[in-house]
Amino acid sequence: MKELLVIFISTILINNLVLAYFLGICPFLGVSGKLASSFGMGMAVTFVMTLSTTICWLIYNLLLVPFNLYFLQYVVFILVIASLVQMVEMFVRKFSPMLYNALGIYLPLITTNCAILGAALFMVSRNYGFIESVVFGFSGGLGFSLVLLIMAGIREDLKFCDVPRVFRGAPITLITAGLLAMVFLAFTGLLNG
Amino acid sequence: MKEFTRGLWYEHPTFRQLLGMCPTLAVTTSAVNGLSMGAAVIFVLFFSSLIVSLMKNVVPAQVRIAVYTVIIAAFVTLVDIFFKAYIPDVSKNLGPYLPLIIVNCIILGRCEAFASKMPVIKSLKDALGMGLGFTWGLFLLSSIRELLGNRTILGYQILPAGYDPLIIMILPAGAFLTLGFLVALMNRIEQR
Amino acid sequence: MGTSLIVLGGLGFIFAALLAFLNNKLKVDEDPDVARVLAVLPGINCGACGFSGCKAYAQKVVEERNIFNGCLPGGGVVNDKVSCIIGLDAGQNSDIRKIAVCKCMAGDINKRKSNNYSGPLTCSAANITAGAIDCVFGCIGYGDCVKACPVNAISVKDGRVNIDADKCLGCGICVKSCPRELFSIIERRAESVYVGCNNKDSALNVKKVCSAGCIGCGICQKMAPGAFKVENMLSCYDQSYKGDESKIEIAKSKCPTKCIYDIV
Amino acid sequence: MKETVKIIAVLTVVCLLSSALLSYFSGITFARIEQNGIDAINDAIRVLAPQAVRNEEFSVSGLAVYRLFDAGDNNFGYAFIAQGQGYAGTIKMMVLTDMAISEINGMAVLESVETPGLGAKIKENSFRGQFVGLSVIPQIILLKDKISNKNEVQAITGATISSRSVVRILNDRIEELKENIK
Repeated sequence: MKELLVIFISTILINNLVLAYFLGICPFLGVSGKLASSFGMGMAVTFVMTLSTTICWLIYNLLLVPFNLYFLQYVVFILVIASLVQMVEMFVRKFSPMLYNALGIYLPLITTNCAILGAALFMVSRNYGFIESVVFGFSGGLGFSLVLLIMAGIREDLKFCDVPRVFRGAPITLITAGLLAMVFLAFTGLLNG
Repeated sequence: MKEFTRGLWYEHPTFRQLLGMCPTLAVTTSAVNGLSMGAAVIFVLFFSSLIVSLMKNVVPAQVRIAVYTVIIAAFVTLVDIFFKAYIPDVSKNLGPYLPLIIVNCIILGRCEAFASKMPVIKSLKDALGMGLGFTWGLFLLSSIRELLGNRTILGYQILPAGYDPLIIMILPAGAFLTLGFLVALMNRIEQR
Repeated sequence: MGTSLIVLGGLGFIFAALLAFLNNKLKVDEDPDVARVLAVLPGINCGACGFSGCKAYAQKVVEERNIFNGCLPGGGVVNDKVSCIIGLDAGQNSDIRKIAVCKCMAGDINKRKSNNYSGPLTCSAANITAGAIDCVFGCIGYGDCVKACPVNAISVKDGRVNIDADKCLGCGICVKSCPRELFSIIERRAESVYVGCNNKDSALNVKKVCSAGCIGCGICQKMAPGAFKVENMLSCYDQSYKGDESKIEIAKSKCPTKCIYDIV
Repeated sequence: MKETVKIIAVLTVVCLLSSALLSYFSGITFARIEQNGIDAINDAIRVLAPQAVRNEEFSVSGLAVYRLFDAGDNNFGYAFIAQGQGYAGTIKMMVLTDMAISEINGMAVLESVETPGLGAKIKENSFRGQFVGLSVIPQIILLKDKISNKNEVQAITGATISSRSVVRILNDRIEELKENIK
C-alpha cells in the first residue's frame, strides 16, 4: 500500500510527466488556453492513460515476455493505444452523447499525445507490477491534468498583462512553463525528507 | 524546391509550428544528443513518408491512424535497435525519448497532412526539409543549454573555468526558458 | 521470426476486427444533412451564431430546420446554401450582410486624458482601473479588438478605431473583445448611419471629457423624426428606419459635435 | 461487409510486414546488443579492479554479483550491483569488495538522475574516492563533519540526502550479500 502511495504522489508532483519528462507538451501548449477545455482534455487523458497502461501491461507481460519479443513493444503499444482511443471514441459517441460533446474533440488528439505512450514505456522500464501500473497510469493522467489546469489558470490571467509583442503567444507560455517547472522542482525529495 | 525549403525556415517545425516538443525539450541537454535525435527523426520521417505516401489510397479511414502509427513505430524500432547495437552510449542518453519519436507530432502530422495527400517525390522533399529543420533547431537549442549549463559544446570546453555553470539550464525548467526565448527571437527576426 | 509474426499479426488482426466490428455495431446514425451543412459553413468556429462551433450549429440547424440568426461570417451566400439544404426558402437571406461599427469615434485630439495610467496596455486591464482617458464610456484605444479580429479588419489610428469595410465579416467577435461593449453589428445598407458615441452623461459632463461626444441635444431627433431617438442623453439611430434619406443627411450636418457617421 | 474485410486486411498485413522487418533486423543485431551490455559491465569492473581478468556472474536477490579472478586465476573479491531510491530517482552502482565482504575497494555510479551540481557529485572523485579501503564493519556511517574511523564517509555539502541514500543502499546490499555468500 505504501509503495502505491509513493508512486501516486511522486508521479503527480515529483516526476510529473509534463514538467519533468516533457511528455504531452503539444496538447499542453495547445489546449491550455481556457480552463474549461483543459479540464475536458485532462479528464480524457486520465481515462485513456489508465486504460492503456492497464492493457499494455497485460499484453507485455502475458505475450511479449513469454515469447521473448521485447523488440516488438513499441509497435504493439502504439497499436493498442491507437485502436483503444478509436474504440473509446466510438463507445462514448454511441452511449453517452453528453460525454462525447464534452470530451469528443480531444480524443483524436490523444493518440498523438506522447504522455500516453511515455507512460506505457516508463511502466515497462520501471518494472511495475499490475496494480502499480494501474495506479501509475491513473496518477500520470492526474498529474497531466493538474499542470494543464494550473497553466490554463495562469494563461487566462496573462491576457490582462502587457506582454512584449515578440513574446506573445507561444514564447510567454513556454517561459511560464519553465517557471512552473522550477516550482515543481521544489517537490523533489518530498518523499525522502 | 518549395517543399524542401519550407521546413527549414518558414514552417520550421520547432520554432514556428511548435511541433514535436517533447524530444525537443527532453534530449537537448547536450549537443550530441540533439544531433543524434535529429538524425533519427530524419530517417524515420523519410521512410514513413515514403510508405504512407505510397499507401495513401488503400488505407480505410477507420484504421488510418492505427496503420500510420504502426508503420512509424516499425521504423522507430529499427532505429532503436540500430542505435543500441552500434552507438550504445547515445542510445542510453536518449533513453525513452527515442521510442517517443513514434508519437512525435512532426512525423504523424507530416504523414497526416502532407504525405497522405501528395505524390511520393513531393512528400519525400517535404520530409527531408522538415527533418533537417528539426535537426538544426535541436542543435541550436542543445548547444545553448550545454554551453550555459556545462561550459561545453559537443564536449569541447568553450567557456573559461571561471564561469559558474547555470545548472538550471540542463534541468527541465531551462529547456522551457531557452525555447521560449528562441521562439521570441524568431518572432523578432520575422518582424523586421 | 515465427512467433513474432504470429503475435503482431494476431494482435493486428484482433484489433482490426474489433475496430471493424465496433464500427458497424456502434455506428451513430447522423443525418447526412449535418455533414452537408458543415461542408458549406466556413469552419472557423467563431461562435458568432451563438453555438459552440460550426459543428454544433450544423447539428442544431438540421435538427430544428431553422437557420436561427444565420452564419455571420459566411453571410448571405452561405445562409442561402444552408437554407437550401434544410429545405427552407432561400431568397430571404441574400441581402443580409453585416458589419461592425464602433460607438466611440473620438480620436486622441478629442478625448481628454488627465489620468496617469501606467498599467498594462490592454483595454481589459485599463478598464479595471479608470484607464487613461477621462471618459468612462468611450474607447480606451489599446486595441483589444485589433487582436481579437480574425480577419484583421480593425486598426487603431490616432486613438480612433478604424473598421475596414471590405474585410469585416460582421462575425461579432470584436463585440465580445471590447470591455466597454462599444461594438455593435448592424446591417450593411448604403444609407445607414450610426452615432459614434457611447457617453450617457449630461451635456456638461460630456463636454468636460470629449469634444466629439453626443451631448443629447436632440437636434437630430427634430431634423429626422423616427430615424433618431435620444435616450439617457444619448442619441441612437434606428436601423429599421425606412423614411426619407435626405432628412438623415440634414441631421448629420446639423449635429453640433458631428458625431453621426456613415457606415463605410 | 467489404469495408470490414478491408479494415482487417490492411491492418493485419501492415502488422505482419512490420513484424517481419523487425524480427529480421533484430536477429542480425541481437548478438551485438547482448555484447554491448556485457562490455559495459566489464568496462565498469575493469575501471574499479584493473587486475581482474575474468569474472563469473551470479545473482543475489535479483541483482548481479561478479566473482573476480586475477591473472593467476585466484578469486580475489566480488564486484556487485547495488541500486535503490536516491533523492530524485534510482541510483545504480557497481561496487568492489574483498572476499570476506569486510571492505569496499571502489565504487562507480552506473545510473543516477540526481540534481546536477549537487546530488550528481556522488559521481565525482571527491565523494567516490572515499569508497576505497572503506571498512563495512559493522556498517558504513555517514558524517557531516570530519571523519576519523575507517568505516566513515563524509557527506557532500548541500546533498546530504543523496549521500545518505548511497550509504543506505550500500549497507542494505552488503547485508544481503553477507547472508547469501558464505
